Amino acid sequence: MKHFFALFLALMMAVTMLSAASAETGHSVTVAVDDDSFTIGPWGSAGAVRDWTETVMWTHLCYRPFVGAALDKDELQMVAAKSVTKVDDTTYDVEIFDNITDSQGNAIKASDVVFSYQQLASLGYVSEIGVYFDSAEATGDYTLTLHLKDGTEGAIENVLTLCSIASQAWYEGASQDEIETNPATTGPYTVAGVETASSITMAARADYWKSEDLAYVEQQNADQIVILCITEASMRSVALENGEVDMAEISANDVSRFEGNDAYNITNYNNFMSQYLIFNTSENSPCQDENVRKAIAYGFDCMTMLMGSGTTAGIVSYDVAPNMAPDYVQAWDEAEYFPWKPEVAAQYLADAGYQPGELTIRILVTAQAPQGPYQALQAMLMQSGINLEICAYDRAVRQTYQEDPTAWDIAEYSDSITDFTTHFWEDLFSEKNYGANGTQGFTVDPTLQQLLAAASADRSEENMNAFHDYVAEHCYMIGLYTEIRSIVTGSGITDICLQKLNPVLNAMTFAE
Amino acid sequence: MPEEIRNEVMERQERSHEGKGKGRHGHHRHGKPQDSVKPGSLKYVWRSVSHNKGAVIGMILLALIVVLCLLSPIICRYGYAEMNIQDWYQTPNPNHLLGTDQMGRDLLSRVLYGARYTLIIGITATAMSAVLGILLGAVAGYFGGFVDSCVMRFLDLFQAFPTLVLAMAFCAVFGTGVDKCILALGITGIPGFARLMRANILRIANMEYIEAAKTINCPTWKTILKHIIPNSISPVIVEIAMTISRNGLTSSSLSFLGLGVQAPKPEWGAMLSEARSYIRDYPHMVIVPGIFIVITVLSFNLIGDAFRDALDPTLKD
Amino acid sequence: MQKNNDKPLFEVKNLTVEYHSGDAIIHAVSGVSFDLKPGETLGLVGETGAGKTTIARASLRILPEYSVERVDGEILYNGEDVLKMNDGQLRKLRGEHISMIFQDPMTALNPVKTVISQIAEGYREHHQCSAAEANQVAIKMLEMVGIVAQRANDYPHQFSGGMKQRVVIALALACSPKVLIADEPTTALDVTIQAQVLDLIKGLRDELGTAMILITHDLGIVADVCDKVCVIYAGRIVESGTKEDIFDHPTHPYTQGLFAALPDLEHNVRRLKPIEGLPPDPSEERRFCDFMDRCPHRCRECKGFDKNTMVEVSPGHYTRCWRTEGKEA
Amino acid sequence: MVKYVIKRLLIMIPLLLAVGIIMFTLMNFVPGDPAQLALGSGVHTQEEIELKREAMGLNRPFVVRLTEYIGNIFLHFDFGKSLTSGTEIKYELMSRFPYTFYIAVFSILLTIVVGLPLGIYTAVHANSLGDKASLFITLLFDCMPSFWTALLLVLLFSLNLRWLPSSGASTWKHFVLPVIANSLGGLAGFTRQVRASMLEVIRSDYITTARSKGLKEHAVVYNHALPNALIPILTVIGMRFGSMLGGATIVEVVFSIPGIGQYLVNAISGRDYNACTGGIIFIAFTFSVIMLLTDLLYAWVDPRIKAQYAGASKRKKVAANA
Repeated sequence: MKHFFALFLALMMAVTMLSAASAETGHSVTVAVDDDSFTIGPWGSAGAVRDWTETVMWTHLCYRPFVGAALDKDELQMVAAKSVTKVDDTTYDVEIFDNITDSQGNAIKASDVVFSYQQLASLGYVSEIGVYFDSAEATGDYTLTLHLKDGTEGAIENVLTLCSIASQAWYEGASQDEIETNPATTGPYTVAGVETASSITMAARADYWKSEDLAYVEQQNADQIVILCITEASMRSVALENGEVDMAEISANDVSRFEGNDAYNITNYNNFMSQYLIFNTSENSPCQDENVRKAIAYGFDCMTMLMGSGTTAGIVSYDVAPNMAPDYVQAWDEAEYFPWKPEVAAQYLADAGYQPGELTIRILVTAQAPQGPYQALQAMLMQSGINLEICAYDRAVRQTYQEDPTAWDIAEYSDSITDFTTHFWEDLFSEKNYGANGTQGFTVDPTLQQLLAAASADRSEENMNAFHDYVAEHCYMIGLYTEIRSIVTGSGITDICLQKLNPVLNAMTFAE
Repeated sequence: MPEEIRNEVMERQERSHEGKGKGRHGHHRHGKPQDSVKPGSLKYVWRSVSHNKGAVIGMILLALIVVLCLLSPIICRYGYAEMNIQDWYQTPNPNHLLGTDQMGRDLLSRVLYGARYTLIIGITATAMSAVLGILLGAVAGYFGGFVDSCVMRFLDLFQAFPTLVLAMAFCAVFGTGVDKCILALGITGIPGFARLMRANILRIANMEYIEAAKTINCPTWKTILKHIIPNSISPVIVEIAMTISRNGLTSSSLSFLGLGVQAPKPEWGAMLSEARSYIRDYPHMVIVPGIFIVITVLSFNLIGDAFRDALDPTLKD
Repeated sequence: MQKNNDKPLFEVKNLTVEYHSGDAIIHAVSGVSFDLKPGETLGLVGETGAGKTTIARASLRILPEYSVERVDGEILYNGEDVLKMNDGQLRKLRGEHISMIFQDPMTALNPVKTVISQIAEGYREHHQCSAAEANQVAIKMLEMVGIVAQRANDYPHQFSGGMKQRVVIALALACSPKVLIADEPTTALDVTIQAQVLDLIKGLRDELGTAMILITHDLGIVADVCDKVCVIYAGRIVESGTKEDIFDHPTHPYTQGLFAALPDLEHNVRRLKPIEGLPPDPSEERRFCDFMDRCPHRCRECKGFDKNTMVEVSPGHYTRCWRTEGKEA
Repeated sequence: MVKYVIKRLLIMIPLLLAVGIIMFTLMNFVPGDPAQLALGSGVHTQEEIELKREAMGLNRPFVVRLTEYIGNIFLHFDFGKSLTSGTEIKYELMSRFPYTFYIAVFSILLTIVVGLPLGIYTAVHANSLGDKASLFITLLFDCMPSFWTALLLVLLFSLNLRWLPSSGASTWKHFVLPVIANSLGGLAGFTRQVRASMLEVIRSDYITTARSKGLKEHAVVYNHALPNALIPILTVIGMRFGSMLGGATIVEVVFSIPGIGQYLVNAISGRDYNACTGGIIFIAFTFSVIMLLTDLLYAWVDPRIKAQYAGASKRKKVAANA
């Protein structure tokens, strides 16, 4: 019995070793990523691995090179789509190339594109598709029409760029195992090997259907790309240092080890989530009183708060939204935006009628996030006589408590900006999203909603300023900072072609 | 049948309190004729424990930590949450005896203040699981039959869940924080005590003095409380010491997964997991809480071992 | 057996054994001496805790080292001192020259090994032979002790107490040792089985000519089996001599007390006369005769008597008491 | 014997059923909405969340989902799809189980290879210097939190000495450090249990009988004492191996090995009801199977127990031809 057991184990070991394919000639890149629950099928739930690999493995109609790129300004790059013509606000005709094939030789027709969109809509992985995409039908072998639910700005850009295209015949015939380990990829790379939740090996497709004027996402600079999932931050820097990995996302406090060392290049980029502070203006919280909100706002400094997580890499926000979208008014950055003035804070606290040390404020945060910043905030507010009680909850529990006005006074949250600042504002303030509660901070204020509607209608500087000043004056919410994250690469890689906050792995350039 | 053997063996193994006595004479100390002290009674256990060098070391270490913890507000110049950013990441120096962390907070005061969390969590969680476990075990052992198999199946059920997963699910339900951590550890500790008590009950239940109590129709709950539990308390002491040390470790693993005690409170496990990303540049931030955890858990283990040796005649020579 | 006077096969000279328990020292055996001639049977009689088993285990050096404090004196087997033997010699001695039957058959056999393997193992240790051959010998031994060959592959738990004791005997006599030490072989058995086992032991002893030391507290067994007798009290031999000397002229008060405690068919006595008091505490040093506080005849002379000497009452009959006129029991 | 195994397997079903129902119910009444979590961090409109809930089938009443999910597992052996990633749970568990299995098997082997001889040595030489020293050292490892030992091992072997890779799970080299980290902690407990059961056996009468037969000390300890001490040791090995098959979460997180422990932890924090329940039932199943195997091993080790297994059938046979 014992010998059989040992034999069985040795066999299992041999099988796994073979599957890590040996690198061919040319460049091979090994990348460490902080995510371990990824799926490599055409459509799957969002995650770091999917963000970095979906465009590499699956072709999309178009590609958006930068935040806010617009179709009508023809800033979108055409990938699978040959041309996109607007019929009216909610219908678009799309013509696709006629020579698209996937790695297993299945031809891709308009019907496959329609199938892909319907499949993604039903699975519900990408929220923008769910909100904007209505339906699609093939009007010819290589032509189809897309129908949107409403014509709001940015809708068509989202729909065109967020759905992977796969062959219907292949997808319906493939088993779960095949989809997850050996999919028929339509993008420039195919899957050479997968170990679930541990690594993916992608190899450049010799038979890629497009040869000239390739979009960024269609480059094949590296022959092989290996993605390794290493969730523990310190392990990623160890793997980078002992050469197991060529590129890795390094946590803020480890970056100093690679600075000034010419064996490594560091590329910094803004975290796509920006942090902001919400005040609970409902009647069951002391923050209903504007003086209290202002006392808190002037009672701390964002940069010191960021230093709580052991780094100074971050951009302080001068508005609730980060300075990333085209409609952001640069003037805000010069103006004074809630600096750290303990005496002003003390004055506001007195106006609100509280003795120093009398007021206790509860802040709602996520337990899994680094707790340093909140402890820094707590220490600073204590100097201004405000006691801060940190209520850290498990990610899911925190989301439910966020909707309960009696559970917290202030809350630190984050959101990402995909195209325009007004969309960021709408996420936080628009009554459309919060119904009777008004805004995320339970503020029912009609003028706020008017100013928001005006600003998002035309995005003129005047309206944007009006909304910005109104929010700052009433201190409903204040922007904190946007962390700067860094990707460190070995000396072999010169530029990681950072597009829209995610590196395009196949468009990397190598030092000769 | 085999499960019975497995259960019986498991309790005997962990606590190895082997009442095999074989009718030895009373044990004589220093040649002076002593009233023969019944092995297993507390006085006897205490005398033999105080002879065990390991236990003495353990107790001294523990006392030292508790004293330091109580004196911490006096000896440390800085509050445990007092942040001064300009002297962050300092290695141990005369100003900050054990150095500072990434927020410039004094590690010495944090570690000493933090001692109370590990001790409180360890002790209260163990006390809770001990009380509930003992009652459950006593009831199961004493009544036997249907009640017994129900309780045993329930314990098997508990056994199927890995402890960490159970604690996690628990923290997910009730949220994180010191009290939730105590509840989580307390409940996951119950099966250990229940099995132990049940085994003891089965061993003692058929002793004569239990039948005697029954004959003078003393009520069942009185029999359990006055006769059975006191007599099987000594092996429980071993389990208590061992569980306290195990809880110290589990609570640090919980903090590693982001649950358990939350950040500003300087619980050692949380400090350790928070500082783990600085392990290479500022190792002192990891080593300081680590060493304190090891010392505390070690002293509980040593004391537990001493009690075990004291209680098990076969190990004595 | 007739009294032969060739060289003694097995001799114990001034054996002293002390255990330690915690800090106290237990004087289990103090200065015991006796000898055994080939084919002779010696009975060691005494209450529990008098040190009988310690003497038996000392002679095979299987005392539990974790609790032995000191072992002095000599145990000579064919002139060689067992206490001085190195491991190799000791292993050669055990089983082949001296072997032992243990008191409690329930725990004497390894529960997880078949009966035949435990016997064959002992035989193969001393005779370089194949497993099959050893099994043959084992089966023969089992048949000698009255166990059918088919049951050879059974496990100890499938045998009754009496049958297990038979296996233990077969195991002890597998290599036909010169000296057999039987430590209360029948105490754990009920009376009917006792008689069978005793006859078996006597039969085998006569057939193989083994010398035997029989340890018991049952005077009936001594009368039935032994040639010479030593009465032991608190680790010392208080009276030794041939069976006839001891049974007909018990001189030491303790021996007399033993006989007085026996129910006697002639007199219908309502209550038996027990020996008052309890055996002395072994960890205590006593200057005078150990039996003094329980002896009905204690008097001043007892204090003068040197308890390390023995008085010869008649040739070969010694007693550790100054009173030698030994009146009838 | 076979009848006994069948009986044990039948008993397992209600246990697994109960485990599944409890976990599903527990997870359902835990605060937190899987739909919102699945959408990832950031602000999402109520409408988006509603869409996602429907896609996940969460709008159906709890009882319907419970009976459907548990029914699928026990009737069609279909573990259903994970709420968050949509992949087959059975597929996920099966692809992660080999990693957890490797770690568990090699950790147990390491514990046995080091713990058993150490336990026997400390038992045979009880209270000698070696005994006290080895107990102290293993105790020291026992007291260190496992992620601390894991990190120290990586710094030493992977970074400074560059002998072993730091994380990942592709070649056997990747498994050396995790296995050591995983089994180091339990070594003290195991050695002490081996020591205790050996001590108990070494002082029993049949060992003295074995010595009186003139056997070599080595033979006495390994052929006579060890087989009898095996039962308690087997129990400990069975329990430890069973719980290790539930995944060594901490080691898996530190070394990024995609084991079942990590899958379950992510499932719980992501409120993936199906994955949690499926995972727990799988772990409970493997745990019960290991317990059954340990009980069967008893028979191989101790004839008295084998008799109890066969007892029923033999009695029938005897009755038949009486």
